[in-house]
Amino acid sequence: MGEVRLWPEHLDEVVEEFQACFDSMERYELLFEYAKRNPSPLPPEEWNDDNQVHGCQSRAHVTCFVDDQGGFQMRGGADAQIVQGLMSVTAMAVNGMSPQEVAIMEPDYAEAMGVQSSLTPSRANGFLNMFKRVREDASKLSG
Amino acid sequence: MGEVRLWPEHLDEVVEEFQACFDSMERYELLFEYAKRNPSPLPPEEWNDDNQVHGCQSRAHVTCFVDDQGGFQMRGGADAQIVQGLMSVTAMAVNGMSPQEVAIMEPDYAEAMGVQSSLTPSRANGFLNMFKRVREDASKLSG
Amino acid sequence: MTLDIDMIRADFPILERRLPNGKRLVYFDNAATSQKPQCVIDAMSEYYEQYNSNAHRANHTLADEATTALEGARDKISSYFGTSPEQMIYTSGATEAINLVAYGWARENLSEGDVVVLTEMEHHADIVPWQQMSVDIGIEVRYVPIDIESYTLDMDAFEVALNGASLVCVVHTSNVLGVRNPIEEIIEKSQAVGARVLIDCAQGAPHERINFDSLKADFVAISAHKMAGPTGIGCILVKRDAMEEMVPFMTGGSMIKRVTTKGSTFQEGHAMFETGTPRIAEAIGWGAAVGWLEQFDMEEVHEHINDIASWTASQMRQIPGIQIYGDPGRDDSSGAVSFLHETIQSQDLALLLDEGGFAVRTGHHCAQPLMDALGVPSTNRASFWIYNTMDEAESFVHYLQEIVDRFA
Amino acid sequence: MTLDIDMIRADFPILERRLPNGKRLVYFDNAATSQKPQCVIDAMSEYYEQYNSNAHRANHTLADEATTALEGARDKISSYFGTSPEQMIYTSGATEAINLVAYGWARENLSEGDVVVLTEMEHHADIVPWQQMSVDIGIEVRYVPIDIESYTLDMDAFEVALNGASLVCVVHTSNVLGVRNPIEEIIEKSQAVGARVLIDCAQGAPHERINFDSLKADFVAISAHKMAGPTGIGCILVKRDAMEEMVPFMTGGSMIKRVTTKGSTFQEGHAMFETGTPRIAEAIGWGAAVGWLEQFDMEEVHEHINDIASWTASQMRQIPGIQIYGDPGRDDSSGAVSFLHETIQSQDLALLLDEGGFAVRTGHHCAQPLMDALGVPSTNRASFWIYNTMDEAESFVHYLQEIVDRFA
Ligand SMILES: Cc1ncc(COP(=O)(O)O)c(C=O)c1O
Ligand SMILES: Cc1ncc(COP(=O)(O)O)c(C=O)c1O
Repeated sequence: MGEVRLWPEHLDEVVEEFQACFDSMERYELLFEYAKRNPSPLPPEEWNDDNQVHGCQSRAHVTCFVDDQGGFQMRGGADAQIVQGLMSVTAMAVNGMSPQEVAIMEPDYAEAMGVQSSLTPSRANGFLNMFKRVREDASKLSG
Repeated sequence: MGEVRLWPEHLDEVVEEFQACFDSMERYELLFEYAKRNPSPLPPEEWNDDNQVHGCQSRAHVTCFVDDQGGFQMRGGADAQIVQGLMSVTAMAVNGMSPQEVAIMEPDYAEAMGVQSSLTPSRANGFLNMFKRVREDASKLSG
Repeated sequence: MTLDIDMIRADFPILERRLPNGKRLVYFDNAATSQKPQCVIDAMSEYYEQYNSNAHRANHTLADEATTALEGARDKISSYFGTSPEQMIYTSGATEAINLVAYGWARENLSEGDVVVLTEMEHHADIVPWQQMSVDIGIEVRYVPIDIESYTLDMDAFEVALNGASLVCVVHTSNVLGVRNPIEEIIEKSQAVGARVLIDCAQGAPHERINFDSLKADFVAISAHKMAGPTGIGCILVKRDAMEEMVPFMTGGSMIKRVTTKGSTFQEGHAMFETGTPRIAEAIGWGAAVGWLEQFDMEEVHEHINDIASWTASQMRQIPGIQIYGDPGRDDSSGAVSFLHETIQSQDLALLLDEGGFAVRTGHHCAQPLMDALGVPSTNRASFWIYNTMDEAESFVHYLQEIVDRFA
Repeated sequence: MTLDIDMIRADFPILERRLPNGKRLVYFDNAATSQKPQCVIDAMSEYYEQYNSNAHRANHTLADEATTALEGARDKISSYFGTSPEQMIYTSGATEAINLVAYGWARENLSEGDVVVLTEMEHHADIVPWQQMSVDIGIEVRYVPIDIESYTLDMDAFEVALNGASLVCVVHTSNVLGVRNPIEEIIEKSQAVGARVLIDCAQGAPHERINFDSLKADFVAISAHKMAGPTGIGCILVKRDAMEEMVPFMTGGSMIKRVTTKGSTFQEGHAMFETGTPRIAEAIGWGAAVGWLEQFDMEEVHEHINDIASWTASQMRQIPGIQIYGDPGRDDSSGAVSFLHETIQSQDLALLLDEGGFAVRTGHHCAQPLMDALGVPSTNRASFWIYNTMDEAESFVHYLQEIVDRFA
């Protein structure tokens, strides 16, 4: 049995960057930076009821589609930078994967990044609901 | 200053009889006996809404009047023997006193009799409400 | 495995209690409320000492911990009752649970002339809300009588009463008689005529595992304090389609989506019925109680309790002047033994028993229509639970015999 | 005497708490719920460990002790609020208290077109019940606006709104702004036009001694958990003549005099509104909380809290980008400091503060109409209570400055 990969290889670098942080404040700083580096942002003008992620404490919006090459693409936006940063990382992870792969992916990378304190069950809603929404969309797009 | 009497002298004997009991079961037995010796019982046929003592857990009824000699008289009846026994003792205490005296009397004799466990604040309702009712009636009859 | 009652008793600090007169407490008032194991008491103290915080919208650690514990308790409790957390609405107890059905479901779905079927053995909590609706909006309330020979519901009368019924409300187990009603049959027959069914499981839940989803009742009312949990909490379990027919009852924070001065929109599902600061400590305590109960096979527990009750009743029947109301000898009977002595009045008997350390309940047990049917104003009731022992029962029978000898 | 805060803090085990990241807890979320002193936690444990029993109809020792403690708590709490036990009805909290006024008083005494006056700074608990009545029976709801310069009620608008009003519902102290409203004036003017007045004292009671009888409000709603008491309990205080106008709300056991299959009669006074097994442990805990609070002069407590709040707000104003909502510098302001940073979003700020051990609340605080008036979706809110210290406030200001330096 080969090595089980918990996230796509190209995310290793990002995860390692977070793991190298000195403390959680540094990790938050890094998330704030990643918030600005979203590879496929969804600007506030496009936020609407349909693409809203429910159960978040802050506003978060996500739309997903399949590009010309058959690669999954997510566009996301959130008013909280921490959620937005996690969205950027997620987009970096999933963009270009096959929808089938995304549909069964687990959010292990977030845990590995060491952002636990923003991921406790009740607070994680922002991130986890966003992640679930992405997976559901991927599942539909696999159909 | 003379001795302060907490109950009429003629009740001393009754109180002492209770104090001489070996234990509370004996005291209860004695109360059951006194229940049968009510000097002025109010038979169940005469029980009605007007003479009902409220706040008792069992039924208790009391009527009071002033006799030809100007003496206060209470008639009482209850379905529980313990309440009925305390009623008998109370009637023995107050019957014949002046309504003015009864109106300011305290129920110390019951405590002295050692029937505390049937006299704790919430259970005492039966007895205490009956006693209060007698005192109120006495107060009205003093008017 | 058989129950190790000594080990069970060791979990309950109160069972070591001595009364002011030096007598050891013998607690036979379990149908009124059960005692609480130390782990339940500790779970609540720990909450207050370590992570007390208002729940929801949790943006700090304590609030997050409190929310996790609160929702964790909901998961645990709903799963104990064989259903999903979405089907459970926290209330202050069975009484509020039934009122929630009256205000939140019946008021929206019933109107003048609609029929609600009750039974003569209901607790006041399952009578007065329906009588009030009858006064307010003119529903018709029917009472299924009991057969006072067998102390069971008259099922023929039940079938007649069902005619045209919209709602059937039946107690799972009578708090006075210990009788367990044939609720499966009642649910099936009621739903067959299109009626919704509410089962009052205040007494049922401490004595058998309630499996809400397989029971298929529309509403099940439960109190925590009768099943090792704290005061101040209970729940109503609601079937999905019944919940969809419900409208808000109490309103305020949490149950809303958006409030403006123009009007408000509400949460969906169970969240629409929970408003205000949650009963956080209480939910955590109840969760711990359910965790504690989960270690036992409730059928064994029932058998243990039933053994004590049926033995006690059989012994009591031999004491002159004692009359038992109910049939504790039946296998499905649940640990309540109601009785009266023919000459020692019930309040007197209660005080005399208390003198011996025996805590029994005395009165109408919030079931006056049942008292009327039995032709008595009140009864004495000894009710047993998991931590009671045959030794306690023996000493009770003994002491009762003594009292009767002395005071009758 | 001045308050000995170290001694006060020693009563609260949770204040020793360290968060998982090792930081010492600094609890600034008191407007959401206060912490509990050990004596409150112990009073409840002691109840469960020593004398847990269902109350009322007490014919055994435990039931008697429980009833005595339950009623003793009512005496203590009502006397703390300057009124008699008969004027107090236990509820699960302020939210249920207000719902009780809606269902028990307003539904009987108001009808289509009758006017209920609210304010823009009400908590959802004091808005949604009235909106629901407006939907159900067509009452008119008016909102007194706030002056967003001074963050106080527009009292001219209030006088206009009063015209023809039947009921006026005003929050004593805003949970968002910390503003204390001129409730004495509001009560007087409302009653002068013949309106009944409900004061939501959920935030007021922890900060000043509420004297119900001299206040002369018709209804006062209070939650225990915000004033050192447990979750799951609160009360509505009701003036005698207002209570006489009320009809039963939730029904069932205890609130009845007699139940028959033909109909029922009810208890009178406060007993008509309390049904089901009482919140026994909770009442005992709240009684202990009130006993604990009684050792302090609430004016000194208020001054202590107000000092911290006004100092903190004045320091925060010097941090670039921070905006304060409310006027914590006012003498009558009550320890809530709502704020936002212009670029650091409120949820982010909350998590960053939590990382430093600071528990503040973030969101709309169940006051969306107020948020709308302020033109913001949410705020961060630091709220102080008796055990908070100037040291904590200093470290908070310091840490906030650091965060702003690093993340803005
Ligand atoms: C002003 C105000 N009113 C009412 C409430 C509701 O109190 P509870 O949630 O305890 O019912 C609160 C508490 O959040 C409040 O701050
Ligand atoms: C059968 C039954 N239903 C309802 C209730 C009411 O429960 P609670 O008082 O916990 O609301 C009880 C408890 O006395 C009961 O025995």
